[in-house]
Amino acid sequence: MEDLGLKIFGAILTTILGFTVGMTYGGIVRKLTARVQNRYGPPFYQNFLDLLKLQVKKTNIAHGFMGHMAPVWIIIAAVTVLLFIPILNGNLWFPNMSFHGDLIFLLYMMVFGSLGMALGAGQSGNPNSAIGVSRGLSQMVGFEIPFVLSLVALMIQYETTSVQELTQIQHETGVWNAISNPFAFLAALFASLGMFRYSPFDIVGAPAELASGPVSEFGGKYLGTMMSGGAIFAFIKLTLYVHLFLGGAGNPDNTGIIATLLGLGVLLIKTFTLYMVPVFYGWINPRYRTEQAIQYFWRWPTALGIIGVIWAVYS
Amino acid sequence: MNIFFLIILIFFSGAILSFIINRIAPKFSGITTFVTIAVVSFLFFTQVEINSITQFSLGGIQMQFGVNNYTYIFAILVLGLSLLASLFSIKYMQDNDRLGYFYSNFILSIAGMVGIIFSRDFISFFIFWEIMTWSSYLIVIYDGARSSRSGLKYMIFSAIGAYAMLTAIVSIKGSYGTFIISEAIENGAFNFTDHIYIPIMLLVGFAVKAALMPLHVWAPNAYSKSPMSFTAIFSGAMSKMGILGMGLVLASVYSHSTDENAFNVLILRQILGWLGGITAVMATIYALIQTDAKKLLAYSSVAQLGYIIVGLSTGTKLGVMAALFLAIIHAVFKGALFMVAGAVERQVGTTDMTKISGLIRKMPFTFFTALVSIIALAGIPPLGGFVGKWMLYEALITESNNYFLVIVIFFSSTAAFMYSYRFLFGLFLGQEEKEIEHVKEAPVTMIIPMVILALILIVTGVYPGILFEPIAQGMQYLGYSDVNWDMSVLVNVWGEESNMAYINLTIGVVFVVIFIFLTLKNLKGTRYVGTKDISTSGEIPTENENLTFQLDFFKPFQRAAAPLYKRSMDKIWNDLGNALEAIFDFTRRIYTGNGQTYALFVIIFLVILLIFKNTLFTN
Amino acid sequence: MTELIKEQHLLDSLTSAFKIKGRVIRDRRVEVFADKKMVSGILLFAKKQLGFIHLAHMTCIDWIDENKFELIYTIWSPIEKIHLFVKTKIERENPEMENIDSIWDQANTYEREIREMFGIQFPGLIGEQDFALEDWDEMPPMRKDFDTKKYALETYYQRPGREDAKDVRETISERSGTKVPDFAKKYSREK
Amino acid sequence: MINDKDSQKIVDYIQNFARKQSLFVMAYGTGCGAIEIPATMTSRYDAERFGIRGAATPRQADVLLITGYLATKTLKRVIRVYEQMQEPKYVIGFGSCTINGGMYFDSYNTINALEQYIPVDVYINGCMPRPESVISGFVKLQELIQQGKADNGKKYRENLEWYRTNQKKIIKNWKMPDYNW
Repeated sequence: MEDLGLKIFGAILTTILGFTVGMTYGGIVRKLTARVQNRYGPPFYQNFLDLLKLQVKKTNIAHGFMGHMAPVWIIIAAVTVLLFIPILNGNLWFPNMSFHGDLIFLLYMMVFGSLGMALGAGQSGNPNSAIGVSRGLSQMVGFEIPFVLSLVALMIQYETTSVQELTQIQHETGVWNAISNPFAFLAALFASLGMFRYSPFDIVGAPAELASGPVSEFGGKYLGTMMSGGAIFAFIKLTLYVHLFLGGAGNPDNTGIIATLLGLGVLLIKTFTLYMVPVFYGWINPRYRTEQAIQYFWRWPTALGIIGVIWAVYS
Repeated sequence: MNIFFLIILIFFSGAILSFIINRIAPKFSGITTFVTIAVVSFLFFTQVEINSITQFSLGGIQMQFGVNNYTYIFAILVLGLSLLASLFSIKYMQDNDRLGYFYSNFILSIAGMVGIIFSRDFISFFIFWEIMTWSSYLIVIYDGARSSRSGLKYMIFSAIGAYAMLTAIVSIKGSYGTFIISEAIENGAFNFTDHIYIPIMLLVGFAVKAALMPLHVWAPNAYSKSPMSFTAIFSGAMSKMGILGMGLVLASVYSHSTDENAFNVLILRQILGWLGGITAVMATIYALIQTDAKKLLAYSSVAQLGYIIVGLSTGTKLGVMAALFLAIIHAVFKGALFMVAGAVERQVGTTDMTKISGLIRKMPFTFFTALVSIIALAGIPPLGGFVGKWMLYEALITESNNYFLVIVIFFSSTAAFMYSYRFLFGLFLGQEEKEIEHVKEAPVTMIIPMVILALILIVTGVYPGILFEPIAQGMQYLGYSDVNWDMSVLVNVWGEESNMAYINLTIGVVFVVIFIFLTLKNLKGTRYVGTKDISTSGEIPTENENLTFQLDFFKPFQRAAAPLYKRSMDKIWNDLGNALEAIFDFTRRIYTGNGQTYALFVIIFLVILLIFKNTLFTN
Repeated sequence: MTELIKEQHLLDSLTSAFKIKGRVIRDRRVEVFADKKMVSGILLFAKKQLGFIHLAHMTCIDWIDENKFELIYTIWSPIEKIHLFVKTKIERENPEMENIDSIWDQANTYEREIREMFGIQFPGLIGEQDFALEDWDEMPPMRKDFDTKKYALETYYQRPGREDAKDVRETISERSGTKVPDFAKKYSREK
Repeated sequence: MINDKDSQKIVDYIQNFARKQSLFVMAYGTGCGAIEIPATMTSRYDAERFGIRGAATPRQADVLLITGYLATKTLKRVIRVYEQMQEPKYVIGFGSCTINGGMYFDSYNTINALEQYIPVDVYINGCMPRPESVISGFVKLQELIQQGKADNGKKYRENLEWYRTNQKKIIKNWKMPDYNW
């Protein structure tokens, strides 16, 4: 029973961590973007205020059952994926279920939320939402190809499909997968540009032309809940990348408080550095059209991914 | 009387009975069908013993009837789906005429499938195969002139398959001296060793039914043109007969082949696997440009069969298990989806997605079925579709070294999200238009089978072990020993697992928490509005204004993937057909009707004979 | 007048063909005054024979003293590079003018606007009655005898305290109890 | 222990603080004022440091910013956008035209006082108001929100009858959908 209690505590802790880190990162990016544009910018905790404000809106509107459920799908996907990836390698404080689900499961679970939200957006009946969904799904087919190629490369290189195992291997050998298979890493990095939907891949929710696309009919608590889900997802993607390619974080041999905090620090540094890649790329790029975005992913990133797979087979 | 004969007899008498009853009281024709199938199902699951064999001889040929663990999987699938489809059919077909024709063929095709399952020798196998083919052909052309072209296509390809199969069967008799399937397998008839064309011919025969590229072109039209209550079986169960045969052939190749890297095994794995993969991709990208929901589902069926064939082609334990699991799950969700399309067609009058939208409030149960089935189709956790997809990927990555096939399959299954969404959005979501205001939920007898199928999908997602047990036993028959299965844990050969229990628990808990939070939070301040109350820059949409975005839904994707759309198998076959026609036309010109020309031909023939006399008649 | 040869030539050809008056305004601007019934003939002639293929604009002026509406058709020849104004005056009572959207399709838009703003009817004009205004059932608002201020006073809420020709600065300074700065006084209307 | 009233005060304070610090603006760009909005939002004046941010649709917005004269035809759309917004919602009238008609005071098709048709929290005068005054208007609105005085959504709902009468006076052919409050 103690075990179960610890697990529940760990799950809640993980969720809070993912949520907080994701929201803060979003806020920092807003601040940094402002600085780059020579503005003062909002405070880094602005996203929390936005969220709180949305949650305390006095009236809310839903367009029916699927519209009501849309944020639910996102949160389900976000929290489930969060609990099935390792936060710190072998740490007792985050005793989640990373052994019980592997990369294929994570891949499919990660689209669960977007599809559910797309259904909710569809029920609102706003044509902008449907157009946004069409673009989003098309773009997803684009960036999933290099992403899966890089994952396949990793899986066959180390003969494991578990994120936990991959982290452990990197911990034991001391060589990051980003170095042992650089092509796969690059392919995944390119794919992450599309995943985070910063420019130039932000046509899905283009505010000026699509009225923010799929979320155009959501406000109040629905938009707020979606925002939290999105924040958790940002943290998930970053953590997943760190554990897959950048050596992970945490020391399985030492799970004391100080070591845990140290591990968290390492995780935060790595994730933040990684997060800067799509953000930097976004600052200097205008927007792609959907087909341009898809073709972008199907050219160099896919080629890099294929090289990565070949590299993995012959290394 | 022997139980097998009894079942076949009940089927045939049921077919005749429903034909006769239609003359007297057309209403009861459907009910007769349902009762017939129900009686057979009851008899089958209570009386038939697995691995019991009945021998008899017909015209001097030894024949065997029986059910083994492998065919038992398909028996569950066929009988279960047919039972629900016939129940669905009663109301769905109510207002049509020529019901006797439809129902007797309906029963006959099921009789054909059950017969195939019973057959343990090639002769009866072939006979029942033809019964199935012919009766399904007759149903495809049920609609008359509108569907005669698709019926013709179906018939031509079926004929190709049938001749290929017949050639193989005769060759087996000639080379190995037996018609009994198990004996042929033991003699190594399918092993690509001495008579390499035998398994190839058989595979061609089965591939036609399983809609494998390049023999799939009949499928989209035939699936979408026949009545939906039959298509549920046509796509759900009948295509699985092809899978049944392919499984037999491939399993005997892989499990009897001592060398894992033998040349023939690798060749087979590559060719069949890639054919399956390409089928999946091409069918998927064609599915997502369809505007007719039935056509979309038909293409999607072809794509899903592609996955199953890929799974079979790996020949590994996990791969075959994935294929069989996917076969059952596909039957369930595609049966459900075609029923959904049928229900929409009956209630609205069309399945054109550009004309329908916003049925969710009108047909909530149908929507529930569609949602669950689509989640299973897309392979999203936690439903059964995910379990099958998971095993398929793990098999390809861990066991078959066919890494790029993984990408092809993954591309196809990601693109499948697009048409999945399209289907749900096109029919059920979007603006509630005025034209469909009168639409009501389908009658209860149509709802029940759909909802049952949806519930099966949910249960198999949570406890995939329910299906693993018969599959594991069936695979032992195919020669795979020690098939491990657990109620809810999926394991690959590297030891990694996906634990459906944990996954479902997490999803369930989070769902409940968030759902309660979101619903109760500010309950008073939350109100539901219609789909006309949307932010349209302040403009008020009029009642007849259609705001739903339906036409060219995936135009950006089409532009991006334009090279893939350039080549269509249909076109290649048409070109081939035209070329053949030209050749035949030329051949026909030999017969001019002029006696002197014929005389000239005879003289030319004699001259040729004389010239080549020495080479032709050496001894 | 040497440099206005082509304008003069154009005017001559029109006046001689239709027996109408006209004048050259300046270079590249020619106007003719036609009778109501001759307008479509002139326009058609200009389009087919003289190369004025483009209807640049069409507008209306309310000459309330003369009790007439004046319609002005501005057409343009890309070859000659001349704007030709065809002007005609019609009665203000039950005004009606020939519909020319068979000559130029785009005339439809201008005619609908004139119909709405001046109440001139164009028989056979296709299009809804509402053009820019929605649900307007008063007198056409561009007519000179329509008192827009009176209408606005009657229809819309007037905020008290609004008086015309009053210096805002003084009002503000009165309200806030400060003085108007010296540099601002030179702009004041009350000298 | 704090009693109910005090805890409610604390909750209100926090809620109002969040509301005030995060204003999603639906800029209804009527008239000439729309051109001032980009200047306000971008580098030079940077309204985002006050938590002011553009919203694409009324569902997400808190503030409706009317930037200039309102033709009767536009008023119809503005009313609809306002009713689609979710409470608490605020309106800022921007420029003289929304206050008293401005230079269009005698026009036959522009309204003269916006608050007769939808409740207005803050007016920013000027023709046009510069970005500084726009930001000062927003700060004024933030003060009102913090004090809990900006509750015009409720006011509109309760006095719907009166507002409807005024609106219908202008919009003769009333074809707006009934709004289920």
